[in-house]
Amino acid sequence: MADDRDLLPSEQPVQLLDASGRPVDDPDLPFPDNGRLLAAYTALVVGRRVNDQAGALVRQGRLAVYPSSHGQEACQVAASLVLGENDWLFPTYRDTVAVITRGVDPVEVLTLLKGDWHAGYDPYAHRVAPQATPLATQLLHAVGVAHAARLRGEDTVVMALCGDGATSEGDFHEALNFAAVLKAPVVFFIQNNEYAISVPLARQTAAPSLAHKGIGYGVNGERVDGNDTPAVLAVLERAVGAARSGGGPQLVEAHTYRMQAHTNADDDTRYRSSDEVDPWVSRDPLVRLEALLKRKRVLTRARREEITGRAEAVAAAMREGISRDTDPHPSELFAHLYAEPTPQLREQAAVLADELSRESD
Amino acid sequence: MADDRDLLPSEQPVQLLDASGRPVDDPDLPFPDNGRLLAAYTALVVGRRVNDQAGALVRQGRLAVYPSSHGQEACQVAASLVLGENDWLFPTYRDTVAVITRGVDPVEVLTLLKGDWHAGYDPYAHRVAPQATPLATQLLHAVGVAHAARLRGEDTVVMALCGDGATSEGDFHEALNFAAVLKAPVVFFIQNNEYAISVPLARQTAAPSLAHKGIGYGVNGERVDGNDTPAVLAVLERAVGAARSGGGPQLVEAHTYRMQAHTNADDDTRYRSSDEVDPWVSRDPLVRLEALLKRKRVLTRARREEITGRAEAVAAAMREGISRDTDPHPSELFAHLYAEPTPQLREQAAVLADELSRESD
Amino acid sequence: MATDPTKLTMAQALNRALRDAMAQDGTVYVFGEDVGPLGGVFRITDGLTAEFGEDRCFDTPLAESGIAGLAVGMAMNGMRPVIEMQFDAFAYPAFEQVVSHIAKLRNRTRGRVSMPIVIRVPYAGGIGGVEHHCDSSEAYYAHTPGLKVVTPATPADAYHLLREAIASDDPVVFMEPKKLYWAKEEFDPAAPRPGIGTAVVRRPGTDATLIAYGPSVPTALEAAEAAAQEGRSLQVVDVRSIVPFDDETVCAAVRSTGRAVVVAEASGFASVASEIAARVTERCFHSLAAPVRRVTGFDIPFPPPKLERHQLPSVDRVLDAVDDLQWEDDQ
Amino acid sequence: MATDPTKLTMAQALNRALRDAMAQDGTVYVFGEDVGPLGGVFRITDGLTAEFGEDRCFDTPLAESGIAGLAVGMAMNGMRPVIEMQFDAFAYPAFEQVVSHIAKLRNRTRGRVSMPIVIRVPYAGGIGGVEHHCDSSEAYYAHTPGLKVVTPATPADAYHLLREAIASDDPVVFMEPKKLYWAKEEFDPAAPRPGIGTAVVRRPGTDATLIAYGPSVPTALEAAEAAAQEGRSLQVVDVRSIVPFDDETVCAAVRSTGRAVVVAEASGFASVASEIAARVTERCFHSLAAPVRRVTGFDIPFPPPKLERHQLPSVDRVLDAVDDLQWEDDQ
Ligand SMILES: Cc1ncc(C[n+]2csc(CCOP(=O)(O)OP(=O)(O)O)c2C)c(N)n1
Ligand SMILES: Cc1ncc(C[n+]2csc(CCOP(=O)(O)OP(=O)(O)O)c2C)c(N)n1
Ligand SMILES: [Mg+2]
Ligand SMILES: [Mg+2]
Repeated sequence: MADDRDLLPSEQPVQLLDASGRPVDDPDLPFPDNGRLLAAYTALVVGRRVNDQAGALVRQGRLAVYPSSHGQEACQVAASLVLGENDWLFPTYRDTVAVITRGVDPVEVLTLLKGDWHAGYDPYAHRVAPQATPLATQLLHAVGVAHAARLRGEDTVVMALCGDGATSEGDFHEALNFAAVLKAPVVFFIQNNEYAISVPLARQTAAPSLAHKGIGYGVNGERVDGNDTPAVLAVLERAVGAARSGGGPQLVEAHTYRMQAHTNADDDTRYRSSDEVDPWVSRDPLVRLEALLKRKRVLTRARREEITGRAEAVAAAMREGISRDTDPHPSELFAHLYAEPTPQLREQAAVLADELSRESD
Repeated sequence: MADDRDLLPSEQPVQLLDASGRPVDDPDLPFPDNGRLLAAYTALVVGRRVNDQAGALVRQGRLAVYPSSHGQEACQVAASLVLGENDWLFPTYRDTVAVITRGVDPVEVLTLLKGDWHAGYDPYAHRVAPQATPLATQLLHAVGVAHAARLRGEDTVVMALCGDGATSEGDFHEALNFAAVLKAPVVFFIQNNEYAISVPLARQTAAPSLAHKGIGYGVNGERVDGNDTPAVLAVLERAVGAARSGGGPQLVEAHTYRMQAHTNADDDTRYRSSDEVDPWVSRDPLVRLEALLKRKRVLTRARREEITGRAEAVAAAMREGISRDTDPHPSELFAHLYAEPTPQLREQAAVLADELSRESD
Repeated sequence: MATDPTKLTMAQALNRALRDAMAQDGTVYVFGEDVGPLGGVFRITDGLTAEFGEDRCFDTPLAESGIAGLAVGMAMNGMRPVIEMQFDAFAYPAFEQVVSHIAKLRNRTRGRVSMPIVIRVPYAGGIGGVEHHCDSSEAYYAHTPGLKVVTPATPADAYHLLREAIASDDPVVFMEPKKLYWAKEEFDPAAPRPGIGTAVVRRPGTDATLIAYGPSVPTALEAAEAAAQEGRSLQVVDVRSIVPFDDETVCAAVRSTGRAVVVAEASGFASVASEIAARVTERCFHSLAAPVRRVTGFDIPFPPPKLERHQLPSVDRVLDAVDDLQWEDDQ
Repeated sequence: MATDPTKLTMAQALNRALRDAMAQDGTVYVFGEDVGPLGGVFRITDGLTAEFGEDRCFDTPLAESGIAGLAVGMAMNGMRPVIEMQFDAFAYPAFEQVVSHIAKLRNRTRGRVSMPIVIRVPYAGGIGGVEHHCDSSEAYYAHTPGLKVVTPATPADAYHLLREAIASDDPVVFMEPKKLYWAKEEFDPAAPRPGIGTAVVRRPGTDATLIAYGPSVPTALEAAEAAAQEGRSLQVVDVRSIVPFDDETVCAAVRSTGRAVVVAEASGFASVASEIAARVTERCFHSLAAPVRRVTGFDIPFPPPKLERHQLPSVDRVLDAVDDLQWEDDQ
């Protein structure tokens, strides 16, 4: 067996932007073109607005809870923008912005947190799996989707998302290994935001980096500055290309930071200080990309207004959609479990229907 | 974070003996002294005899089945010899020779395969955990034992064994990660014998080597020629020392080969040819160590006879012990489940006792 | 493959079902541990890789959660995976994938994503197996809404139920009684085919009903035979489909005799046998001359080989339970 | 910690039990996900790291099989681990460790290795939780020989049962009804202490017996209150200890009324409720005027928040079941 040290990630996370938004040259990595950057910027602005709006809806009691990706939007947006129409996205509960960037209606996405049903959108419509809650389990599903596509000779790539905490689960390991052995075209994309609820990365792993896990499966590992939109785009694009062209699975770790509490139900002052959070404010992906686009003179005032307007429209539609009363009908409880309800479920549905008819009497 | 490439294993498995049993110099690794080598040789001869005897007992119908470590005895023996009295061994079903090398009576070990009970020996007597069947699960137990010892300030090291196939299980991953984060003094020792029942290594992993998995946990990985007794002794000794002195967990992969079928119930002609097996015959650890000891003139004819005699005595005691009728009493079924049997178990025990008394009428 | 076309073992019947399903439907994929060239440790997948190629029947890395999770993804993407768990207790690592995904995905997505997966689980004892190789784990699955759970007792049922399971758009946990793998029986492909969800009366009888499934069906039949010698006529119902349960057939049977014993090998507490006893009682209370008795495994881990006979429902234990059913002549 | 020493929530009672046990016994170790500085997502471990140090109460990496497996090893080596599974459904990855090791090790080793482990599982619904956060998973554990399974319904029971569980030399799955975490109640440390294995009659009554546990106990009590208004006297038994089960108390209660309804939130099929119905019927058949009825969750995955009320046993549903118990005045 070869030693394959080239499977190891770079010593530092890849950057294409410095702290002030100035481009950094990387001989190996083409800088995304302006069209791509503008699309990403638009999605970033919309994504940030969606995060804020969802937070507000929680405060108003319209949503039960919301895990915000504030500060991680570069990762969210890039994960979707690098995919083609026939590719698949496998998101977690925190990846709402990635899901809507792929075209899913935010109101459908938030069905779960509104409490109407579990998964709210049609996974086949945009090839986006239901957002996964049981950690790391979805990574295996991603491998299965990719393997099935490969068996049929399709050139589908699957983008499978997870957090730093989820890498500790056995399913992370099994997914990486299955993908590598089956040469399944999956890009495993870890958003390392330094926390799993209250648990910091140092209590999660002693590895040099999470991308160093790749070599143990024979999988190429990469690290990227997760708040550097051009870099995330370029690194993920390269990974998707490698997976599509038969290079097997790829592992990418983005270094980013969870700017807010785990969800609105969490109290992060119990386990981290603002001293730790503050420095990350200046690394905001939105600010950095905006600085670049201004420097490149691609972001005119008119365009900016147009984008902000679009974000406001999305937020308004969210407000409107989430506030709409859409109480699901109790008969749904029995409708979807099996293709054909069992006799037992028919009986039970009848019991409930009878109760409800008596209630409404 | 550092890049920590020094956590990667050497490009080739460490050897201290060449194919013909001639010592190879390794500047980093002290060659085991003659006393150690003789002890290992003795254990190897006994171990081989135990493997053969157990196989014979299966053929005679005295044991249900036996997973032989024929050809892997260097690993088995070294795993135990490098441990101190207060250390722990966590073996699998295939590690009978490691268990007896630690001093457990072979007859007690074979209780399981004789069908009398599940685990046949007292785990505390020699600090040997019950042989584990559910793959990789025992690795976590090993971490727990090590962590508890460390919390009490003891300098116990735990040797945790598994096969190449078991590295694919989620529990392997969780054990390595927990150990690394907790800095638990565990040596994870993989006997890579190229097969998991019928599945060859290439379908198990695409990694450059199994030892390359270490770096993904921040754990030092090593590879050793598993049929080279001095090398396995030296590498494991170094790993135990590192773990004992606060270096955290260590990962060692031995490259060896399963010379026989998975168990006597398996038919390995279905999935491998003798062309593949044959070359390994000349790499037999026993033959190689014997050649070395002869060359060093440590193995006199008298000593050899003494050792063979000891092995025969062990085999005779096995035959005698396994053939002895030791039918367990049915009341045991209810005796050990809880510290205090539940009322339900008491009732059920009474039902069975009543049945049996009627049977014997 | 079968030397005598009219007699087959259950193992051969299962193998034939897989082969026929794979030949008929190109989306059926078989995978798991050692199911490829080896043909599985019980040889149920024997010859499939040779016949259908390495893509259609393949060995995975050794990880059960991985196998189940891979099946979820392949099912999402148009395939019908048939996966093998090597032994009952080795399916436990896959428990989260089975309970939180395989069982729930269709419901979670309002029916948009279906999970046509068959999980084959060789189960139960009677083969002298060591620990972790003889668990009766059907209750875990039967208690989990969204799964179907079936278990054949004859080669013919094995064949037809496996074909039905593979054709089902919903996940089926297919529990294979190991100790019946090698029993040969007439196999008439033209005989009436059981559907999932149907129980069958295996033996008519008028005095009491034995309700059994999987490995306990032969025991129930033997007990009925022995009782007949003593002049007592026992009816035997083979449940066959645990979920969905055939209340109609089972309750009609019990009502016809007024007495019932449930026979199952699994530990009794909170088991499928508990469910059967409870639901039969709820539905047939006024037809019952005596409480429904359960003959099950004790509430202990499966015993070592030398003691396993004490755990398995025996003919004597079934007859003892029948004797307990408050017969008039006792009173 | 409690502002009013005579009133405590169940969450506070559990916290106090952990604190008292850790203070008394230096081998008690608490670990799991977020149980350290955060104090657990339900704050049950609040303040323990501060008070006892990072060794005694610590956050693990995020892996439930790892947590359970670590507990096995620590228990083998002299510790008494108390582990937290963050939510019911997130205990499933630990299933193999729980079933194949924690439950079996004592038995496997003929009593040489004991497993004094407490597995705390916040469970069930009633809190508007989203999918995977509201499973009632007690049947999986109750069906597994070698585990004890308890579930408190009051702060006092929560305190005492958790102390007993920690003191137990056998593994205890400690199921905490999430929706009762925040209910305050009188807490009298001098009151009689429940032992594991004892049920309790929470309310006397003569017409029928409601048998409930955990989250369903308040529902049963409310139902009894409502029935009393209508002149029907319902007795309420809190099972409290599912394994071992207190046949004596439960059966005495049922015999005293001749009618029984089992109330439990979990899906009914092959559940703890099935077991209770089956065993009560077996033991009290001739005292029963009607079949034992079960009021349980439907056989569906736990519903989304807006529909959860339909899944939870309600007072009305309990009263409907009571009405069904074939009262003479119906006939
Ligand atoms: C199997 C499982 N265990 C526990 C949880 C509870 N839980 C939800 S999110 C979370 C932290 C996840 O951290 P990370 O993977 O880093 O993702 P992040 O939330 O930071 O995006 C935990 C423990 C879960 N959802 N699934
Ligand atoms: C969780 C689990 N799954 C499956 C098995 C069945 N099984 C027993 S041994 C074995 C192969 C193990 O291979 P490896 O780890 O390489 O060890 P070896 O037998 O070669 O020593 C399998 C699949 C098991 N014991 N446990
Ligand atoms: Mg995180
Ligand atoms: Mg092997």
